[in-house]
Amino acid sequence: MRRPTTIIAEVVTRFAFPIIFLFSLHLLLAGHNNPGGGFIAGLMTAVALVLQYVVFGMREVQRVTPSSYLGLVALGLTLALGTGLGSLVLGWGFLTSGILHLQIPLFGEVEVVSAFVFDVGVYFIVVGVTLTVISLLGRETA
Amino acid sequence: MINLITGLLIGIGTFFIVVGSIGLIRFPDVLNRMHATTKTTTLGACSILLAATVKYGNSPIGLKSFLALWFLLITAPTGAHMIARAAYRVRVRLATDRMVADDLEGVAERFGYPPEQDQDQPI
Amino acid sequence: MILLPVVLFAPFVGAALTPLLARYLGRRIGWWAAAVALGNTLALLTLLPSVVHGDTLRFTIPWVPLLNADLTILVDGLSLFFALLISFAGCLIMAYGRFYLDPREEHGKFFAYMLLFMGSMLGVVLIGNLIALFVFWELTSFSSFLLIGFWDRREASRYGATKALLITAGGGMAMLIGFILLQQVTGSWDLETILRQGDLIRASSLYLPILGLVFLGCMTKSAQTPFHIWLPNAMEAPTPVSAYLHSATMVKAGLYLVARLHPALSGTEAWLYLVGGVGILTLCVGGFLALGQDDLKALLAYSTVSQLGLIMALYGLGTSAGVVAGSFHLMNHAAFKAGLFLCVGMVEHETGTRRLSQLGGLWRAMPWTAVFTLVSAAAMAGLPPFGGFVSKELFYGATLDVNAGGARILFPILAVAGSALTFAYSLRLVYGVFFGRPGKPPKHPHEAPLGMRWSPLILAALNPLLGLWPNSVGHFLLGPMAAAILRHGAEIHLALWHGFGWPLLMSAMTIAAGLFIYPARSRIQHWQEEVFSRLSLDAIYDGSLRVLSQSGRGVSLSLQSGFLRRYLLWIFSFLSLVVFSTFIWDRVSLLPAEARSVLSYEGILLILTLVTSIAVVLAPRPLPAVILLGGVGYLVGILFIVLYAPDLALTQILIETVSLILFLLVIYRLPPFIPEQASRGRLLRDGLLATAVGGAVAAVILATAGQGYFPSIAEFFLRESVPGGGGRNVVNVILIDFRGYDTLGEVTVLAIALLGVYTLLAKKDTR
Amino acid sequence: MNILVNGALVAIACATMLCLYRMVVGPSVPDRVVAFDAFSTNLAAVVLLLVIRDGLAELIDVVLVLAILGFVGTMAVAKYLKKGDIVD
Repeated sequence: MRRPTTIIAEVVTRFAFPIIFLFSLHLLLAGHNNPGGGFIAGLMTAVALVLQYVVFGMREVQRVTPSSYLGLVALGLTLALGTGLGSLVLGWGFLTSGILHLQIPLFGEVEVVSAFVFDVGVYFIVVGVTLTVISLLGRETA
Repeated sequence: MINLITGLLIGIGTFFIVVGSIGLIRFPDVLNRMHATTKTTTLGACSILLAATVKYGNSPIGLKSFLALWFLLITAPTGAHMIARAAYRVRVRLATDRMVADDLEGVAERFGYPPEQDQDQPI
Repeated sequence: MILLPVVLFAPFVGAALTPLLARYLGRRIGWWAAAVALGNTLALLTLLPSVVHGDTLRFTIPWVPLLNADLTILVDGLSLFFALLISFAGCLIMAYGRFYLDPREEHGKFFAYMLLFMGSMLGVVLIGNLIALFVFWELTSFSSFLLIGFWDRREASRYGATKALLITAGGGMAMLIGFILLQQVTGSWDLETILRQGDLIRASSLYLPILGLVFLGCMTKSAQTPFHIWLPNAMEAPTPVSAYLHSATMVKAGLYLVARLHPALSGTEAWLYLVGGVGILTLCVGGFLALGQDDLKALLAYSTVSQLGLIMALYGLGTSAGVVAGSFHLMNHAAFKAGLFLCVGMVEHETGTRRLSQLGGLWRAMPWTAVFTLVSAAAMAGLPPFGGFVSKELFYGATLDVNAGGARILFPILAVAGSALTFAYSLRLVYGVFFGRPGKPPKHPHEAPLGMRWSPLILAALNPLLGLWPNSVGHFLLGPMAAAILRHGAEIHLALWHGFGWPLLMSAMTIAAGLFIYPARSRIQHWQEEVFSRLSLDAIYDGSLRVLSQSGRGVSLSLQSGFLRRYLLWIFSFLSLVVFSTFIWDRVSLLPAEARSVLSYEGILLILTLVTSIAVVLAPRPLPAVILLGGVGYLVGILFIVLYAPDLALTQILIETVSLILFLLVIYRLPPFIPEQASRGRLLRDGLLATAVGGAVAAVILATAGQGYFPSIAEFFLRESVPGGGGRNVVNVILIDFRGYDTLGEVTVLAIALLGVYTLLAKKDTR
Repeated sequence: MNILVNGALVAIACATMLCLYRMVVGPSVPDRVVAFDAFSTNLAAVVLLLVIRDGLAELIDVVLVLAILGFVGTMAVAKYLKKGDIVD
């Protein structure tokens, strides 16, 4: 089986990928109070998947990942617009954000801002865009 | 006490980083330089990370630096390994005159790698 | 007064319905068009009593509240006369056109254009708002383009149509600028308020440009000298169009505007010389050119040009006598010129030719047409029993009492010369076609069909009516019209016989000179051919058109050369040019208001970045260049870290790495990056351009950031971040919450851009 | 304690400049990649020292990101070096 890179690389990526991916989620979730945010998290997830592409090669990764990331972009856009229209439906102006205080058992009192959903939308779009371009360019050379 | 350990670790870390970087400059060819730079990453940066972990303990900074410590410790050698492999396959000019033993003596010819190129080839 | 909008928009509705009805009515669609025109005429006639006794009817439709410009339909003596002229002449000519167009033509299309023209012409005369006036003005040019080019198979009509459009629309543009300036001075688009501020306009510094530009529009539309060149080519249109547009109505739009703006702009030296001068000049030039024409319709076209010059000159005098004379001649001209065109049309329809050389001695074959032409031509020449004589007398009277310096002598002389030329060519027209040696026309001539003869009959009959009982017309139409122009009542006493005096003497001299010039017409014709072969205005027009298209092609070729490098070159050089010129122009100081000392490590970092970026440029191959670029990115990242901007640093570094990866993906397919290929000159040029653009961007940043022009918005966001957005990370809160709308926009743009890339890449056959 | 950290900062800054020198001069591409990797790690160390000196919790993410990106960047270039494309 022709292996694009060495076994060592594969083992290490299998170790590193979850860390990078979780870190990107961390960036996304912590985005509101300390450095992070949808855009940066999106890029970080893209970097994580690029690592997979590089190390395991296009065919391997395609078996696992969806054929095209356009769905992600669409989801992101609907989320972003959804938050905007949502606040409109509830009577406030377009895109006004409300603050809810949830009591999640494990984490205690968590403050969730409606703008966060918008941020997740941005996150999906950025991931979708970057990965589509990279997978397209990548597939080009196969 | 914590400060003493942190100070010590930072000292060690800085020492290795500086030495590694000097090595990067002075060594004749790629593989030697790589040997130096991996030291800066693993020993240098990681010991400073350890200092941070020690100093900040169970706070976000401490935990994150601990994670970074392990991440760096594992990924740095792999990176170096990949670079060395690639450099060898591309047959970058190595300082063969000072080479004591070449374990991969005939490998390059058998696998039909491109002939030895001088440094500034179009790659 | 609901009637007003109905009158204005009826022709447009009619035009829209015409193609539909044409399918059922077939050739009888002509009657439908004539019916619409007749309806309009009757509606306007009902307005006559109230206008005659002096009040102005108004109807306002709110149109553009923002510009406080609303569509006010304004009917006073002047506009009512013109509206009546347009509708009545339209009705007659459309009835005539029904017979003129041969069955195979598309009648529906023709009459739709005619109605469209009629509507736009009514719009010009009825609207009291400058913008709407301009819209209708351009609409008339547009519909005249359609009508001139009706027989679009013939190259000559296409050429004539474009020429007419270019010149009239060009004049229209100048007029628009004039209107805008007028609005600047008077502060409103409404015609009535403008007319009330005449002194303010005359006193303002913008008076001359306004006068010049607006008059330019009138000159091109009314084909006054230097701009008369499009009228002869417009004769390629079917005869009803020539009769309707290019004699009765469209060419009079310029006169209407001069008359309408008379209270606002007239009364100064400039007005007299410009409007009066151009008018008198056109009278003579038009008459002279008419004399030398062989084609009947061209002769009539030039005669129209000269008659319009006469009326323009009368309005140019600025005196009440001038205005009265001009308006009265306007009526006469409408009657006899339309009649002449229809007669010429009948001659052409019957004999198949319009060339004087082929015609002659037709009075026996076409007695009726001969009589009508004789009557109309005599009125045009200004012989006693007809209205033309009365207006000629008034014309001479008006020119005599002009009291402005040199013009005092010059105007009467030119007036007599012009009228003499008019007499000569009308004599030539009548004699050449109906008397003298019979020519050999292609078709054997016989009298035109009965239906065709009604319109010329009515028009010809008007002339003696106007001549013998001028006061009857005076009381009804002339009085309110002159009052509208002069803004104060004008005493009108028109009489066929004014007793002996200078005017009568001048008429006698005109007739004598006319008889003297007539025999010399063939020599004039030859002389004209030689002169105009060399320096004719047409040559200037065609030449300028050719130059324009060639230079256009040259510019686009040099700009759209197909090389990306070339586009970037143009874009960047323009960018830096604009930035530097504005900075130098406003002498913007780049030094920041409160300069902070540059810290040590910031300095080192900046130097390092500089060194690395130079290395990027000098890198031998793409890959090293890309890695060094990554290095530069990281250095800037550090700068953000040192300045405690973690979010920015994160974004910068991430972007740097992702772009590094994208570069790697693409590098493999880039054309070989061989720096030596670029010649030294090009390298220098690109280097210079790069530094210029860099300098420009730096200058912009320095100028805006350091100066503190605007209060920095940072405090607001810092203060509001937690309460308003609910998060300590100000950058993120701004991105998502305060400026969420922008992010939404950017994100959508990102998605759309992706779709573009996706279609490009996904569809490409992978090599 | 602070003097030590400041001293370390200056030393590592010089070390970074050395890596930069290798990156600019670096005869062959692998040299530049190695220098790039060392460069990013040194940066991480600099940032880390700033975190330790001033106790900024925000900057720690930057350290982690630098470590990750250094690794992914090196892997990408290394793969590219071998066969001219990094995703096959």
